[in-house]
Amino acid sequence: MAAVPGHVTTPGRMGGPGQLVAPTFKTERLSVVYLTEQGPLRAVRGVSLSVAAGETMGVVGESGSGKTTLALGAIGYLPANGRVESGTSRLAGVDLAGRPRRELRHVWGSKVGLVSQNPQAALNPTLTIGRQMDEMGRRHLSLGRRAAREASLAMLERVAMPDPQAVASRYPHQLSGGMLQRCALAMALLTHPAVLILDEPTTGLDVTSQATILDLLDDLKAQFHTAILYITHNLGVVARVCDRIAVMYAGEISEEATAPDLFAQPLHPYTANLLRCVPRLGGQGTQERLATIPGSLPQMGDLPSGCVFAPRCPLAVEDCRAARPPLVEANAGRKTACLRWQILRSEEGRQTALQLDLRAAAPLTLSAVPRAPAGPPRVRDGSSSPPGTLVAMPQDLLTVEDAAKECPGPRPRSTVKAVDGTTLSVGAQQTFGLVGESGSGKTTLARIVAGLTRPTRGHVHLEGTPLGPSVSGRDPSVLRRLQMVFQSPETSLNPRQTAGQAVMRPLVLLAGLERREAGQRARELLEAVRLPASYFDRYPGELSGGEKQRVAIARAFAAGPDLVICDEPVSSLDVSVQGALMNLIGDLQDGAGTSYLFISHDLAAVQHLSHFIGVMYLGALMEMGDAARVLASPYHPYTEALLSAVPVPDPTSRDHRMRLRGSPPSSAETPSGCRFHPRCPRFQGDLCRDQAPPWRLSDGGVIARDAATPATADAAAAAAEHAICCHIPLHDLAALQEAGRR
Amino acid sequence: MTGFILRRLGFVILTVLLSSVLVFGATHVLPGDVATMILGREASEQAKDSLRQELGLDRSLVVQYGSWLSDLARGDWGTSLSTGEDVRGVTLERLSNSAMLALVAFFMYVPLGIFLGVIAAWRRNSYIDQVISAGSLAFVGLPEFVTAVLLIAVFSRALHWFPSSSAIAPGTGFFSALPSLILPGLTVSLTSLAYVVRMTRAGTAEVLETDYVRTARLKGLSAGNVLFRHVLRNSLLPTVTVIAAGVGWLIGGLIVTESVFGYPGLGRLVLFAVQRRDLPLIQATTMVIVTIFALANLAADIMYALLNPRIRYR
Amino acid sequence: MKGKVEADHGRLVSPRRAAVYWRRLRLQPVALAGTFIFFLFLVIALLGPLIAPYDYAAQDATQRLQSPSLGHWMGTDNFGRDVFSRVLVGARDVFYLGGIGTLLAAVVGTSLGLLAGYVGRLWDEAIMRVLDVLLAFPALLLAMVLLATAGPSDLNLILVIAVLYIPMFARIARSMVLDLRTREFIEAARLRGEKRSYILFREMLPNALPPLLVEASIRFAYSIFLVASLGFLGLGVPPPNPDWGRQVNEARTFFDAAPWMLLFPAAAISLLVIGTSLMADGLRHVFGPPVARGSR
Amino acid sequence: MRVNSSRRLHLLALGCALALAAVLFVGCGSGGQETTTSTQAGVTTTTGGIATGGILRVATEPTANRDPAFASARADILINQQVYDWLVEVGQNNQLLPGLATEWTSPDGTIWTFTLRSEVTFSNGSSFTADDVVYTFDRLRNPDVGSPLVGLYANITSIKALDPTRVEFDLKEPNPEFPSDVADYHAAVLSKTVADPSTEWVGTGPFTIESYSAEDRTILKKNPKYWMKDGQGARLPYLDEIQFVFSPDLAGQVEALRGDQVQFVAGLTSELVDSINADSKLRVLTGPSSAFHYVIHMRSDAGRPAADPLVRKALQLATDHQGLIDQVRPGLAVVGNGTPVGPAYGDYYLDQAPGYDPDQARRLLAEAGFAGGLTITLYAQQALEVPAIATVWKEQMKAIGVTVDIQTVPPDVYYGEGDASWLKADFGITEWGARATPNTYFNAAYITGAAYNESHWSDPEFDALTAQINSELDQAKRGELYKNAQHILIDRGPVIVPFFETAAAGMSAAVKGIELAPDWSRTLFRAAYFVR
Repeated sequence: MAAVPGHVTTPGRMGGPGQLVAPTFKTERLSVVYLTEQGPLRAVRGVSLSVAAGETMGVVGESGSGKTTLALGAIGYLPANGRVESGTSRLAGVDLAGRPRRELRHVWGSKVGLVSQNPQAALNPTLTIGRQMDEMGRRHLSLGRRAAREASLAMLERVAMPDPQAVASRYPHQLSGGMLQRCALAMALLTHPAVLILDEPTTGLDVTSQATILDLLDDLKAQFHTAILYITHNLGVVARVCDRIAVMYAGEISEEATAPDLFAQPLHPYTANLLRCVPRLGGQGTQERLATIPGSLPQMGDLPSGCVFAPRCPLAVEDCRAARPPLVEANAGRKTACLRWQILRSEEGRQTALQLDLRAAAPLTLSAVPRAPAGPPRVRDGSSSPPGTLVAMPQDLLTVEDAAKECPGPRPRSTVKAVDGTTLSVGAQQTFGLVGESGSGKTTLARIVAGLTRPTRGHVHLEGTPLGPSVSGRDPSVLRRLQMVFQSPETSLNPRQTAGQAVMRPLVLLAGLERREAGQRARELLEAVRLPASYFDRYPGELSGGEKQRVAIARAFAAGPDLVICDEPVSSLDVSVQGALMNLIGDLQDGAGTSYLFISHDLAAVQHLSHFIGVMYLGALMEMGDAARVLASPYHPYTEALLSAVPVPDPTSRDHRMRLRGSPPSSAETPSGCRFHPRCPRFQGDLCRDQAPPWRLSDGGVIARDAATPATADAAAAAAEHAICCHIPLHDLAALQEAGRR
Repeated sequence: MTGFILRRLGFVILTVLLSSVLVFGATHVLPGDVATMILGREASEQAKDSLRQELGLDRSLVVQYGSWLSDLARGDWGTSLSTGEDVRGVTLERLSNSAMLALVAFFMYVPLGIFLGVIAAWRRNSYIDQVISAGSLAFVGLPEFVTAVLLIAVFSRALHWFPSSSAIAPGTGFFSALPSLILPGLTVSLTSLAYVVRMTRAGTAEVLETDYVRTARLKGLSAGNVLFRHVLRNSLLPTVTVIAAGVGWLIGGLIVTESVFGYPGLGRLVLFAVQRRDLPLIQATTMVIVTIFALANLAADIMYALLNPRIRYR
Repeated sequence: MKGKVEADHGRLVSPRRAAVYWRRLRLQPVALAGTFIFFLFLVIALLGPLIAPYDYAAQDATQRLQSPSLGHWMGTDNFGRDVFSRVLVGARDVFYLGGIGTLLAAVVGTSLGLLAGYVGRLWDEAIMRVLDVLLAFPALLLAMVLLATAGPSDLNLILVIAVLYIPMFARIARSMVLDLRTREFIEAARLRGEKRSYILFREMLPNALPPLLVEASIRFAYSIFLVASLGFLGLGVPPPNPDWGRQVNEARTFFDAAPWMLLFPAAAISLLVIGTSLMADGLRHVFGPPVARGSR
Repeated sequence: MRVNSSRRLHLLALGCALALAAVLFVGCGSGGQETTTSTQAGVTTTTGGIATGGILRVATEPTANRDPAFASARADILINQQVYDWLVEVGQNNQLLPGLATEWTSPDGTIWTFTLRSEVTFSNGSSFTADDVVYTFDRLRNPDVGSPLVGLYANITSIKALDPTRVEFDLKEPNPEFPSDVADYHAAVLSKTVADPSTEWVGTGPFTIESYSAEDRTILKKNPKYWMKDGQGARLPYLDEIQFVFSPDLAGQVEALRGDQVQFVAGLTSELVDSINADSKLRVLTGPSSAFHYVIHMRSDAGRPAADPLVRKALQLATDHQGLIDQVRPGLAVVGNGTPVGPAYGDYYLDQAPGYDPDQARRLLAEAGFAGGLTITLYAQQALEVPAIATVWKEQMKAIGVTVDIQTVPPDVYYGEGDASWLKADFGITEWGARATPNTYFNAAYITGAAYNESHWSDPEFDALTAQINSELDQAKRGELYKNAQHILIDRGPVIVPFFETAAAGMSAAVKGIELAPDWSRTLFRAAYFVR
C-alpha cells in the first residue's frame, strides 16, 4: 500500500492480495423500496452481488433499471422516502443496509468511496477543489489542516494531475469535466476505501476524456487493490474495465458473468439484444440493421408476476409469465435469470432471441404534399473536379461554402472561432456525417445551415440557390425543404402542445393543408415513426425520451423536406432505443429520399448511417471523405485518436491506445499552424506549429492550404473520395499507424 | 470583479438619476398647494402668491429640475417648506433613527428567518416544517398597523414589557432607545419574516437536492459540516438577494410602523412630507430612500458575486 | 376515430388538462386548502350582497358596538352596521381593486416582458430600464406618491396597483422568454417560418403562464395588504366602502370598545393572503407541463 | 467527543432562541425604568401645597407654521398659547379676561384704548411696551403680510401708542366686539424686535421654545420671568418643561397616554373617551360646549344642484342632527342647526331645535324637480371626524332618495386649489374653529362675495343684517339681529351644521391644574402641575 503522509490504517480493513477471493463487499437479496404517493415502488428487488478486493464488478443497465438505487441502497444512503426493505449489504462483515446514518458516517468516505456521474454538479461550486479534498483527510484520517492538504496534493499527483498545487486552489467551474472527474476520483481514493463505487463516471465526458479516465482507472486498480463497483449503461466501457459484469433489468439482475463470457455468449435474451442494439465501429454500415427491444421498462408499481422481461422477450413461454425465474448458476461463475438460457448457447438460438427489426418502415408516401422534384442522384466522381478550382456542384443538394462564425470570447475583446471557414456539400439522398468532440463546432455549423445562427462569413446553397443567412429571411418554400431534428428530446417539443399538434403545425403552415387533412396526415406520420395513433393527443410529458424523439422526427418529415439536419438525435437516449431510432432514420431516408446532415460525437453511429464523413476539430474539418475510407487507415491523427478512444464492447480486443496530449481544446484561441498540433500524437515539430497543413487527397494530390482560398481547398477535398488535412504524407501516416498497431 | 462592480455601480447611478426625474416630476404634479399648507387656508391669495414666488415655484420645471439636482448633488437639499428646517439635517437625523430601527428589525428577522427556513428545509414536510411555514405566513397578511395594535395589546398593555409609543427624544442613543425599538422592530419583522423563511427554505431545499450535497454526505461529513460548509454557502446566495429586495419592503413597512409608534424615523418623515406637500422634503427623503434601496441591491449583487466563485472569477 | 380529429386543440386549458391539474392539486392538501380558501372568498366576493344578512351600509344607532351574537355573528361597528355583512361584501372590493389591478399589471407587464425579451436590443434596454426605475422605489412609497398625485379613487387605486406590479410581471415574462428562446422547440418553430406573434403567444406564452399565474396570485395577496396600508395612510378607498383595509383602519380607535371590529376583517385579510400564498405554492407544481400518470 | 448532527442542530436552535430572548429581555429590563417617563423626577419644591417642576408631555398632530399670524393647525395654536400672551384672554364661558391689557375702554365703539401691564418682559429680555402691540396689529392688518385677519381688521384705520402702557385703536365703523377681535388666536402679541416670527419665537408667555421640530417634537421650557402669579403669590408656571410630541395617529397618541409616555392628549373621539375612562390611572377632561363645528356646505350659485333653496331646505330637513351625534360623537356634542352660531356664544345662540322631517324633505325635493332622486358628490377630507360624518349623512340622505357619492381627499387637497377644493366643490365638509364673535363667520364665509364663502351663497337680506351686527353697539339689539340673521340661515341658508363639538382630552390622573378651553387648542398649561 502506498504511503500517504499521516495516513492511519483503519483496523479491520481488508488488504493483501492473498484474500482476493473473499468478497469485500457483498449484498444479499437486497430490496429497496421508495414510498411514493402512488404507493410503494420496489426499485431494487432481491439483488445479490459481491465484489472482492482488487476486483471490478460492472453493473450494466438502461436508465430506470435501478442500478444507482442498488448502489446507494447497498451503502445505506437513500433519500428520505427510500428504505431497504429486506436483505443485507455487508462490507467486511458489517451490515450497512438499514443502519442509522449516524453510524454510517464513519463508513462513508473512509471505507466506501463514490464518484458520480456529473462532476460539475457533484462538486461544491463555492469551495476550491483543495478544500473539498482536505475534508476527507481531516474527517477520516484525523489530519491537521496542513497534513490534509499535503495528502490531497499527493493524491492529485497519483491521479496524474498536472500541477496539483494549482488545481487544488481552483473552483470546479474553472476545470474541464475530465479534470474534475480526476479530482473526484482522487478525493474518493484519498482514504484508500475498501469499496469504490463509480456511478457512470465518464458518461458526461467526451470520448477522448473518457479514454484517459479509463486508462487512469486501469492504473489505479493495480495500485489500490480496491473493490470497485462500476455502474454504467455503456457496454463498451464495461468490456474495457470490468472483470465481472452484472446486467440489471427493471430492478433485478438478469445475468451475471465474467466480462469475456458475457460478451462471447450472453445467456439472457435481454443481454443478447442489448449487445446488438448499438452499431459497432467497423460494422456493416448502412446495410446493417440494429436490434431493437420493443416495448419499454415495466412500471415499478405494476410489475408482471413472472419474468420481468417476459413482455418484451421473443423467447417467452407460458412458464416465463407464471413465476419470477430465479437467478440460477449456469456455469461456474455465471448466473442467469432466464428459464430458457440453454437455447442461447447455440448460435441459432441466439438468432431467434434477437429482434433485428427487419421490418423496414413503410415508405413515406407524401402524396398530399407537393414535393419538389428530387435532383438527379449525385455522381460521386472525384476526378471530374480538378483540384485547385472552385467548383459549383449543381448535383449537390446542399453546399456550404467557407462558412465561419466568430463570437465574442470570455475575455474582453477576444473572439472565439466556433466555425472557421468550412466548406462541404451533401448530395441528394445521401447522408453526410459530421463527427468531433464537443466544442468542435459541428453544431454551430449545422445551425448555420439551418439559418438559426447567422454566419460571420460564407454562404449556404440549396441546389445552387443561395439561402439567406437567417431563417427569417428565407422563403417558405426553402423552409419546407430544410428541417432539423434536435438533440434533446426534452426540449425539442413544446411541453404544452400534444404530439398531434406538433406534427400538424408544419403540415398546415408549410404544406398548406386544411386542419382536418393535416390531422389525418399527422396520424399517418405518427404511424410512420411507429407511434400508435392514440399518441396524437399525448403531451410530451407523457412520452418517453425515444417516443418524443420519434415525434420530433415525424415533425421534421411532415412537410416533406429534402434535407434533414440531425444534431445528435439519439445520443441522449438509452441504447435499446438508439438502435430503433437509427433504424428509423435510415428507413425514412430510403422511403422519402431525404438527405441528412448527421451530427454526432459517436463515431459508430456516424459510420452506421453515413455515406460521407467529415471530422471536425476546433471549427475546421480535418478529414473528410467516403465513409469507409475515412474510418480506415490512413487516418488523420485526430481521427485516429478518436477511434482508439472508443471503448469496444469486446473484452478480448487488445486495444490500441493512442491518446491526445494536453488538455482539451478551449475554443478561445485557435493555435497557429495546424490547429491540432498542441495535442497531436504525431506532432512533427516546427512545421506543424508554424504552417497550415495542406489537404492531401487519397489519389496522392495535394492542395496547398492557402489562406486566401481555403474554400477552394475544402471544396476540392470534398470532391475527392478522401482527403486529410495534415503535413504528413498519407503513405507515411499509414506506415506510422501500422507501426503503432503492432 | 472590479469591472463587474463598476458596471453595477453605473446601473445604480443610472437608476437613481432616472428615479430623480420621476420623483421630481411626480412631486410637481402633486395636487394641493404648498402655500396653503404653510400659510393656512384663510391666508390671503396675495400672501400665498408671494410665498410661491419666494419658493421659486413659478419657474419652468426644467430650470427647477436642473437647479434642484445640482443643489442636491452639492449637498444643499433645500429648506423644508412647512417647517423651515434644513432638509438635509432633518433627513439625515431621521435616517439614523430609521437605521437603528431597521437594524433591530434586521437582526430579528434575518437570523430568525434563515434559521427557521433552514430548519424547515432540513426537516422538509415534517410537522415542524408545516408549523414554521404556517406560523410565518400568519403574519404576512396582516398590515403593520394591525400587527402593531396586537403587539401593543400584548406586550405593552398586558405585560408592560415595552413602551407602546416609541417617540424617542432626538439624539437618543441606540441602547437607551432599544426598549422603544423592540415593538416596532417586531412589527416590521413579522411581516418580513415569512418572506425570508420561504426564500431560505426554497433555496436550502434546492441545495439539499444537489449532487454535491450528496457527495458531501457520502464523504461521511457530519450533519453540521454538511449544513454549514456545503449547504448554507450555496443556499444563502439567493437569500442574500432576497434580503436586499426586502429592504424595499422594510422601508414600506417603516412608513406605517413609524407612524403607528410615533417613531421619529425617515418613514414617518416621508409621510409627513407627502401629507404636507413639502416638495424639498419629499424629494430629499424619497431620493435618500431610492438611493439606499439601490445601494442595498448593489451590496447584494456584490455579496452574491463575492460568495459565488463563478462570478468572482470571470 | 378519423372523424374527430382534434376536439380541443388551440384552447389554453383543455378539459383533459384541467383534469390533470385537478388530480395534481388533490395530492397537495395544503395547496388544496389554500385554493379552497381563495375560491371561497371569490364566491363570497361574487355573491357578497346576496348572502349578507344585512345591508352593509345600513346604520342603526341603537345597535352600535354590539359584541358578536346570534343576530350579528361578528358584532356591529360604531355606526351599528353588521360587521359580518361588511366582511362579506368587503371581499368584493378586495377582488375588484386587487384583482383588476393585478390582472391589468399581468397583461401589460407580460406583454412588455415578452416584447423586451424577444425583440431584444434597444427595446429591451428601454423597457427594462424604465421598469427598473419603478422597481427602485419601495412599493408603498411609490403608491403613496402616485396616489397623492392622482388622488385616491377606485380607478386610481387599480392603476397604481397595476403600475406597481407591471415591472415584476415584465421581468418574469422576459426571463421566461430568454430561457425559452434557446429551447429547441422554439428553434423548430423558427425553422418552419412561424411568425413572431405565433412564437410569442402560442409557443412561449403557454409555457410562461404558470410562473406568471403564481406571481399573479402572490401579487394579488400583496395588493390586499397594500390597499389596507394605503387606507391607513389616508389614501384608501372612500367610505362607506367596506373594504377590509378601511374597516381595519377605522376599527383601530375602537379596539378597546369593540375589538371584533378589527379582528374579523383583519382575520379575513390574513386568511385570504395565506390562502392565496398557499395556493400559489401549489400552483407551481400543478401547472407544470402534463406528464405521464404514475411517473415521478 | 463527537456531537451528533441532530444534537448540534438543536443547540443551534437553542442558541437562536436565547439570542432572541436576550433581545426581548434587554428590552423589558429597561422597560421598567422607562427613559422617557421620568416625568415627575424633577418635581421638588412645594409652594402652597402645589408641587412645582416636572415635564408634561403632550401628544398632538404635527404643527404647520410657527408664525402666530398664520397659525392654522390645532397644534400651532396650542403651542402659541403657551408661548405668547394676548391683550385679552377668552375665558371658559367665552367671557373676556385681562391679558397683557389690564383694561379697555371705548366711548363709542370706534376708538378703543387698551391699558397695558407694565414690567412684562419678552423672552429675549426686551420689555413689553405699547410699541410691541402696535407692531403686532399693524402686521396682522397689513395686506402684504396677508394674515387671515386682514379682513377682520380692515375696519381699523390706525393704531397708536399713546404712551408705553396705553394703545389706541381707531376704527372706521363702530365695533362693540372689538376686544373679542383682539383675542383672536392669531393675535398673539409679538416683540417689535422680531422681523420674522416664523423663525424667531419671542413671546411673553409662560413658556419659551427650547427646540422646535415641526413633525417630531417641540420642547418648551419654563419662562422664569413670566408675569402671572397664582393665588398664593407664587410665580407661574409650575412645570419646568412641556414637550409636544407629534404623531399623526390619534390611536397611537392614546396608546402613548396609556403607557404614560405622554400625559395629555386632546381631541378625543367618544370611543376613546370610553376607553380612557376605563383606565384608573387616566382621566378624561371635557370642556364646555365649543364653537368648533363642521359645516356641510351646499354650493348655491346658479347651475348647482343646491342653487334651489328648496333643495337646501330638503337636505336640511332630511338631516337627523341628533342621529349624527349619536353615531359620530355620542355624548360629546350639542346639536347644530343651519347656523355657525353655537351655544358657546351665549346670548347670540338661537336655541331652536333643527327640524327633522324626511317626508317634508321628500316633498320639497319633488317640488324642486327631483322627484326621481338626486345624486350628489360630497368632498370629505380624510381627517378628523369628517369621514364619519360623511358616512352617516350619506345614509340619512338615502331616505329621501338622495344618493351621496363620497369623495375622500387629503386635507391639503381639500384646502388647495383644484376642483376638489372646498371653494369649488358642490358639497363639502369643512371644519371651523372657534372665533371670538359669531359675525366673524358671517363676514368670512356667508356674506356675498366673502373670501371663504365656500357655498357661494348670496342673500342681500343676510348681508344687510351682518353689516348691522358689525356696528351695532347695543348688546340686546345685536342679539336680536343675530337671531334674525340665523333665521335666514336656517330658512334658506347654504349649510348644514351637524353639531358643535364638546372638547375632550385624556390626561394622566397625576396632572392637575388644567382646564380644557372650549376650543381645546387654546388650553393653557401655565397652572398645570403634578400631584405626588
